[in-house]
Amino acid sequence: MDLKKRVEQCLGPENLVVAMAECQGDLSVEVPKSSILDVMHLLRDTPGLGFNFLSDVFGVDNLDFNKSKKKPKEKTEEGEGVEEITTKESLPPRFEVVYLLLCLERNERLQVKVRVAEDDMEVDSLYSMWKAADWPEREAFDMYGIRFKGHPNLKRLLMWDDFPAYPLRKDYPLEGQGEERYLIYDD
Amino acid sequence: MAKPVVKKEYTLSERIYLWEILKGMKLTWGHFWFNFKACWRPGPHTIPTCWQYPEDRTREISPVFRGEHYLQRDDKGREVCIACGMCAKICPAKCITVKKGKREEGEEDKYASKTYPASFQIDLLRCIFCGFCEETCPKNAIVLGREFELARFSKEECILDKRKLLLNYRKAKEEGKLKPRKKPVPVVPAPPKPEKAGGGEAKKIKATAAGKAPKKPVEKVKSPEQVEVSEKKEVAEKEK
Amino acid sequence: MDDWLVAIIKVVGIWVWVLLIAVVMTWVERRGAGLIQDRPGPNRAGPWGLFQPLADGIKLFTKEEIIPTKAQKFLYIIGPALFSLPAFSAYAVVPFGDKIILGGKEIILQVSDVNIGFLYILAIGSMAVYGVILGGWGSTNKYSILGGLRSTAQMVSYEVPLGLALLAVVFVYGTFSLRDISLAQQGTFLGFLPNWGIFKQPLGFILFIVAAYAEANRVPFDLPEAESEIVSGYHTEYGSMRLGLYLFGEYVNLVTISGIIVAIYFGSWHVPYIDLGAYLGPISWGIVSFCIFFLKVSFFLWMFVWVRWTLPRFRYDQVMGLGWRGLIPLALFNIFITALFIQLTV
Amino acid sequence: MNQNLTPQTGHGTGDYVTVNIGPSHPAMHGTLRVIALTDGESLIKAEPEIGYLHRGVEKLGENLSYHQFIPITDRLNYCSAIPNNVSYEMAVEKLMGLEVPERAQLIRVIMMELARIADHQVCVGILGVDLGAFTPFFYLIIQREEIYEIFEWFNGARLTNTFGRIGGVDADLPDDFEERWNELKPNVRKANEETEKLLTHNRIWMDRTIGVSAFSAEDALNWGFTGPCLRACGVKRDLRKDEPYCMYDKFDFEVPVGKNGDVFDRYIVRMIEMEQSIKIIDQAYKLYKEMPADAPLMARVPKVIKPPAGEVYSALESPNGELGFFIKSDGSANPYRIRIRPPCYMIYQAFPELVKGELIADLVACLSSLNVIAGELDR
Repeated sequence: MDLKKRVEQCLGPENLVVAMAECQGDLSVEVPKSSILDVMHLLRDTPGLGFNFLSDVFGVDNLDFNKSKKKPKEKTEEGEGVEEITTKESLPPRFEVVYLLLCLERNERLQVKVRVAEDDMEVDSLYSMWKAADWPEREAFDMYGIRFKGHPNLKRLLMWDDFPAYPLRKDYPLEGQGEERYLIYDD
Repeated sequence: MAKPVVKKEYTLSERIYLWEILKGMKLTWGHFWFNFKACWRPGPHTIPTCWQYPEDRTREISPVFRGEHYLQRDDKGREVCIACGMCAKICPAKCITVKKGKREEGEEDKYASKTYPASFQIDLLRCIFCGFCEETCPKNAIVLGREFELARFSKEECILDKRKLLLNYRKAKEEGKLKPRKKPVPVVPAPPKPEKAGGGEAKKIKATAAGKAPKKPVEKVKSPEQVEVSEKKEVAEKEK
Repeated sequence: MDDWLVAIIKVVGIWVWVLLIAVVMTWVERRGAGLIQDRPGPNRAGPWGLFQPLADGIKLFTKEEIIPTKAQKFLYIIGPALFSLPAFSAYAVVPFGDKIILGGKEIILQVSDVNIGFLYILAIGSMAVYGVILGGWGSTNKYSILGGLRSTAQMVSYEVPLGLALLAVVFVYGTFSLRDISLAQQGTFLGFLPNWGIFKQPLGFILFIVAAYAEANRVPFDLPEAESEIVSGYHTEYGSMRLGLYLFGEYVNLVTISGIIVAIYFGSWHVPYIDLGAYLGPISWGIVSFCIFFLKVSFFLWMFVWVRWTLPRFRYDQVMGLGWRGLIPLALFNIFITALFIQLTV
Repeated sequence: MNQNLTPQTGHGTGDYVTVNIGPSHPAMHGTLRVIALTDGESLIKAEPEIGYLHRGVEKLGENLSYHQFIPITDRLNYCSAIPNNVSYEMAVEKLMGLEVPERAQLIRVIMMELARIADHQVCVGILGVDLGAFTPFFYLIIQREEIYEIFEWFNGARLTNTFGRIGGVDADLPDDFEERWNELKPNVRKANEETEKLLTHNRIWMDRTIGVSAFSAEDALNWGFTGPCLRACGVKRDLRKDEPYCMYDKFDFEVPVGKNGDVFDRYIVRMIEMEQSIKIIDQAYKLYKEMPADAPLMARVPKVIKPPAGEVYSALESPNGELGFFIKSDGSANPYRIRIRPPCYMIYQAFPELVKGELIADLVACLSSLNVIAGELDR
């Protein structure tokens, strides 16, 4: 039985699948944000699945992605600001947290996705299940500002502690905003 | 999460330290003696694994080495570059700036094609020597040469303008270090289509050489930038 | 008056000589390391890079002296001095040749032949630890303090097996004087071996050399300055000639230790099976004995380099374990065996 | 940072000293920093702090075209750039559904295995240096230079190779590859042998490494270990065997497995892997030679790469472990999101666990045996 069906069988009955997609053989499952821990427990402990290895956790900012779908026709005529406001209603939540799971026995991989809206940036941490989620979650917090509930040490990882922005967000300019000035010490 | 406790099991020779230490010393002595003998050889290149760099330049640099750039001239001594801007476009470090100039009457012996670079700048401080510019160039005009001594005393010297690039070409030519043209990589033949089937093998390979990176100009640069005549003349004078 | 003059010449001469060896050792060490590691080593300054130590010395002398603001100035300054002083003075009782007769006067090639030579060496050797610990403490740097502490613990621990190994030698020769021991090593032992200390004290020799390596902070016991762990250990904060004093002090220590090893275990100036002194004139024998002694010393100096570039480094607890659990019982055992042997044979 | 270092174990009086190791320290490879709370020589807690080499590679990738990102991947694990390049290229190829010609795959295998040897040589050599054994480092590094020479003759760069292109490789193997390889192979073997002779059975080395920072297999999996560090713990996992890519399923090689997951096992695993890599290169070159000389090296790739929208994750077994690239594409010429899953990032986060209760000297040994590369770690 192929993986998609098994995952559906496992998560479907409890209404935990929001969407499923397959791209070049990579299966990704979108699940509701509130039940990520349940989903992970199911995926890990169900005998037919057994995704016992957390490969990676990271965030994705879908700001431009959402926009670009509408872009080709409308953008040339309208101003950018106007367009943003008009499309915001229909868009899915801005951020995503992607979990890459791996089943060591069968070498199957699964992407589990959680949508995170900009006004509610809290996801349950997987630290209690996999210690491997420690730094990747910190990095997602660092880069996108997604907070992980239950993470024991949620601080910035790559940027310094006083860094004022979230640099991997799409609205953060490539050249930065001059934050290095914070690095000049007074004393 | 208790750490596993590892039991150490040593053989007798391992246990008494000295035996293995003496074996190790024998090995290092072998190296010492070999190199000690090599030391007395004449010439700077004594120890086989070491090149005494500034004096000993016998180490062969790969013919495809990606070093300092030069701009190629053709057999008649004309500049090959057509200032299409592909190199500037593909450069991941954005270190190339090209300004296009139009060839005028009587300059046919200077420039090989109708357009030429009025100015051509490479910022060596930004360059990462990936070789994409060389690969994407439709005329094989810009080449990363074999020169690897890139240290300079000032920032200005690190910006290669057209004059320096052509000088580099001359230097490379004098030293016989011109880079051979890169062999095109054979590409998977296209699925048979009626019009391409008659193309023949050679043509196919040639056509496919551009397959990987945009090797041929994909799109024409929209409009040649307006170049003032005086600037053009300046460059021309410098050339003389 | 003549005695004074001779003494002063000997003192200055041996001081200069030891310093010279130490300086050349810095070159030998780096060049030897290079050759062992398939690279030439420093070969730019002068022929074969021989002027490298000179260049280093000039560099060290002309560098700016920096005293860290938070350092304890007095201790910081006195540290290197306290380290190098014992290093230089320890050689006083170690011979460097037999004797030379100049103008009918017999001059022994040793600064002073005190009859408590061993005790002097042990006493002076222990002094060096002050230089290390004070330098480490005075720098007010965590790495320095760690290095100083490591060094202190190590030096204090390894002094015990060192002393015990020497004790067994004293049993054998019945004297504390290094010159007397050297003289006693002439001839053959058991009819076919050179009458050298190593054949009478093989275990003692191994113990001594291991303890000596530890005392000199050399690989595999170079924890006090373990570069990869605590940067440079006790001399992390030192620069210019203060650092130079530490470095030279170490090499001088090596010379002293090699001299002691040769004098006690390797027959001093004696050549196996031949009594050269009987064939040569008094002056030439003096020079030849000096050369023989020096050759043997150079071998052990080379050993230090050779071992250094062969072995990895111990860990702190392993050094302590080896010292207290390995070497000291062995040294006691060695003393017991020696004593038993002497009791049975004499 | 310091408030965080609350003592958990320890036997002293509670007078602990915080020792700051790095980011500029002889034992720190690159710019790593460990803040260690020590009780004398023993560590109470060691907390790594990373980000000193953060260059925003992922952000950069979003603003470069697919091709332009290849040179950037060189700068991830600078000890072995080629697996990085190939991993990225494989991800894009997967996204585009490209089939890479076999000959190109073989060249990739040969180059990647050479890079693996080079990387392991550096790792083992540096481990020796950090434990005070300086000489093996040189024996190994000399052979690494020879490997770099092959890279140089392949496409002109030694360290930052920019190897391969999306859909294939940028050059054929140099004509004298066989000659060079036959010359290099015994030398690499000899250097490895000499290293083993100097270290493996030397009791000082064994004391320093056996049992140091041992880790159990369950913990290692829990912390997301991959690569030699995981195999040293006794888990037989190697993407080359488990999820074969680049024709790895055609080669006959073994996956070394350790027992205790300590520094010694990691060292031994790396030593054996080098030998296995040599075997793989031999086999791959044999297959390569059997192919016609004009066999294709590039798939047909459009001039401007615009993969279809979608998201893929593709990983390969880099010398340090699973190196994965997650690429999300929106159909334009620039990747929408590139996520790099560096192997040593996952391993290094377990560092406080690994060194808990060890001595300062073990911290250094543990760090070098993990082969943490700052470029890859901070990205």
